[in-house]
Amino acid sequence: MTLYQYLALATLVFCIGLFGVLTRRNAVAVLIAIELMFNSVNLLLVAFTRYISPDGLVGQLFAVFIIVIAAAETTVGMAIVLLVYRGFRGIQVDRIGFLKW
Amino acid sequence: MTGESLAFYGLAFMLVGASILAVSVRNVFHAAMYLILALFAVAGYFVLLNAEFLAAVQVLIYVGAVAVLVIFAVMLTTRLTDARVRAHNEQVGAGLVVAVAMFLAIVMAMWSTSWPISDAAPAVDNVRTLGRMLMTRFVLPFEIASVLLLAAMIGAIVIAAKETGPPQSEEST
Amino acid sequence: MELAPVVDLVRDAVTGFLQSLGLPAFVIDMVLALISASLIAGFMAVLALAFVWVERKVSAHIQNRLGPMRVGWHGVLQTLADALKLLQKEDIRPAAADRWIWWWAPAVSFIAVFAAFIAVPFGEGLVVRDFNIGVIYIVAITTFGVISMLMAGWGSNNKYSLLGGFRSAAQVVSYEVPMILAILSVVMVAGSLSMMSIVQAQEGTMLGFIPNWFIFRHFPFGLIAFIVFMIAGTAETNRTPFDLPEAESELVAGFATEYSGMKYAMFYLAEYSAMYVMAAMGTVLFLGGWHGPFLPSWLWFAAKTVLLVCVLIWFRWTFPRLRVDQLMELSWKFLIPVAFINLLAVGLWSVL
Amino acid sequence: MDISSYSAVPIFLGFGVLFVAFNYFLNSLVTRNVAEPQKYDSYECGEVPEGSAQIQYNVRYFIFALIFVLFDVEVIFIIPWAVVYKDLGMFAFVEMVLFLLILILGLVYAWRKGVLHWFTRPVEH
Repeated sequence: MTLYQYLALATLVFCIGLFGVLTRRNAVAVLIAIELMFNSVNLLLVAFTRYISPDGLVGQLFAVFIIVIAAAETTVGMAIVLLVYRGFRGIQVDRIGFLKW
Repeated sequence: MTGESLAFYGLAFMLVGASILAVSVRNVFHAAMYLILALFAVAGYFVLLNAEFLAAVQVLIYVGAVAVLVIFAVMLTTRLTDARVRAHNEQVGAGLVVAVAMFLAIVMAMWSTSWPISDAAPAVDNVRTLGRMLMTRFVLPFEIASVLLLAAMIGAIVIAAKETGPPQSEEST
Repeated sequence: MELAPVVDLVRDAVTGFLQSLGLPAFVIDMVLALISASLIAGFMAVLALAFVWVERKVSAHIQNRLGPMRVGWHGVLQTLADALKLLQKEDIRPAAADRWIWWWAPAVSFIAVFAAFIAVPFGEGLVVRDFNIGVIYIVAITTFGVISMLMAGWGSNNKYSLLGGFRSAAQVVSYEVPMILAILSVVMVAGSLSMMSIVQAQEGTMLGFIPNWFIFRHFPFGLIAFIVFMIAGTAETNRTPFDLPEAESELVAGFATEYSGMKYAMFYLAEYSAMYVMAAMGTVLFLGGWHGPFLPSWLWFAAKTVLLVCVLIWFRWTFPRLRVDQLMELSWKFLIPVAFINLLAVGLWSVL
Repeated sequence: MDISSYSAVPIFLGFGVLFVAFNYFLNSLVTRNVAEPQKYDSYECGEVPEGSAQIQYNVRYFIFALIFVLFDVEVIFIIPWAVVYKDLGMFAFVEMVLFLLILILGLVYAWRKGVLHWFTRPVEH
């Protein structure tokens, strides 16, 4: 399995996540799509570690840090979604615009 | 060898299929289920790429904690009227074009560069090397990560524990 | 009489036979894995039947009654009769249920425990695959049990199961942190995650007669880690005093309210097998796996695991059920601080 | 133990699915379904079920899930440290003490904020 196949696969999953972020209306579904993008980046990093520097595992360590930060980001994101839901009784992303005025 | 290519294409089908469904299916709980399937496929890839500690971390954190959080959020924020609400906004066409364009651009860029592929043998016991690296070379990011986790915890608690609006009707449960 | 050479003999015979058929290497690998999978599935089924019987007899004698006596000698075939009864029960799917999630929830809970059996040893050299991330592989795979509880709760679209699913997920989730911390205080001394090398690290004796098990090493801290592990393990497998989600008095059957027949039996099978996996992990981590004087290794391992299972059963019939807030506070306000301090203490001990 | 030893995991997962499907098939073979409308209502201890089950539940479960994610992530950092702890000297211990102190601060904050308490509303400071 050459590196190029992993590159194509990771980019495909990244673009599927991007499509999800752009088109979903439910805030939780947008966060799910963001999770997909994080995972595609992790996949790419581990593929690079495996094919380019198998002994120095810097890529894998980077992926661990990305997992940690993605988990923290999702936690805060979910807390915000909950606060918006409680105040606004709905989490349709395109209808939550009360910061505008 | 055919074992690895069989595993690669099997996991590819599972990952791409699960992520397409996670993004397109209307019911958000089903989307969370497909997300878990996609996360498990990525953990399978980590094993294929000799990163077994990362595969265990991926399953432990993403499937064990983040997916549970997503499901809790879905349970708390789904209302009966959501069934008739449109799941996708009106820019589906534009989103598709942007995603495909992004995919082509990145893949062309990646495939045109020549990567310095090295055929050194992959490290066998990567937990030990990761631990040693984490403790010696990457101590600063390690400590900063703990500060970041502390900030995320305080932030999440301040946001989530704030009781605004009328007291919840289900205070009894 | 060790079992490991027998197993190796059988394995070489099978590989020899398959090679004669000219199959490629990885197909032989798969066939061997399939054979071990079917053996383990059979073992799990028999195990669950045996443990249900042991539980009913032990609980009976604790409450000084006799327990099942009629079906077979001392009710041995009672659980088999129950299993057959469950088999022929009609499988009712509530109309309001979410078809696929409701269908998959018991399957996921069974598969989570079944896949954990890969890394669980049964004796010296008797393990399906010894991963070098053995311990966290088991913990990681069993977190799918939490997902199956939430699926069962949400899929059956019933107030009781939704609340039961919420509560058992929140409980299992909050007891996972102290469990991993207790495991890590052992891994720190053993220096590896693979189950085999953890058991090897407990070889020999210290001070003459005390066996070198982790429960005795670094005297107070090994014991504290064992106690934290047992409490967290009981909560992980949703057993009393932590089985509030399935408390008969409160939530009918918790997340399994809308299940009947074979699907309910699947949850039951998953719970008892998870209890065995938890007891086997306790044996490997704290009670020296298969180390012991005269008896063969697999007998020692089986004896210690059954002992831990009986302790879990004994817990069930002596402790009262905890309230929800006591249950959560016990983990966050007591177990986690104790596990942290214990981790640092073991660290300090091996540095000084 | 190279990666080919992990080939057992998908085989066990597949076998598990087959085993469960076989049991369900066995069950459907033996039973006969008597269609009875009341049978398919959701179970409310015998009363007629009213209202949908998806009413919102209190936010307490959610806060515990939040704190759990952050503590689970922190435990992930401790695993590689625990594995190599024997070979590293005193400095690894000091690093980990610093790491844990910062995070125990988070636990103390959650404790003082009353978020860990189950029933009462979080006390506002």
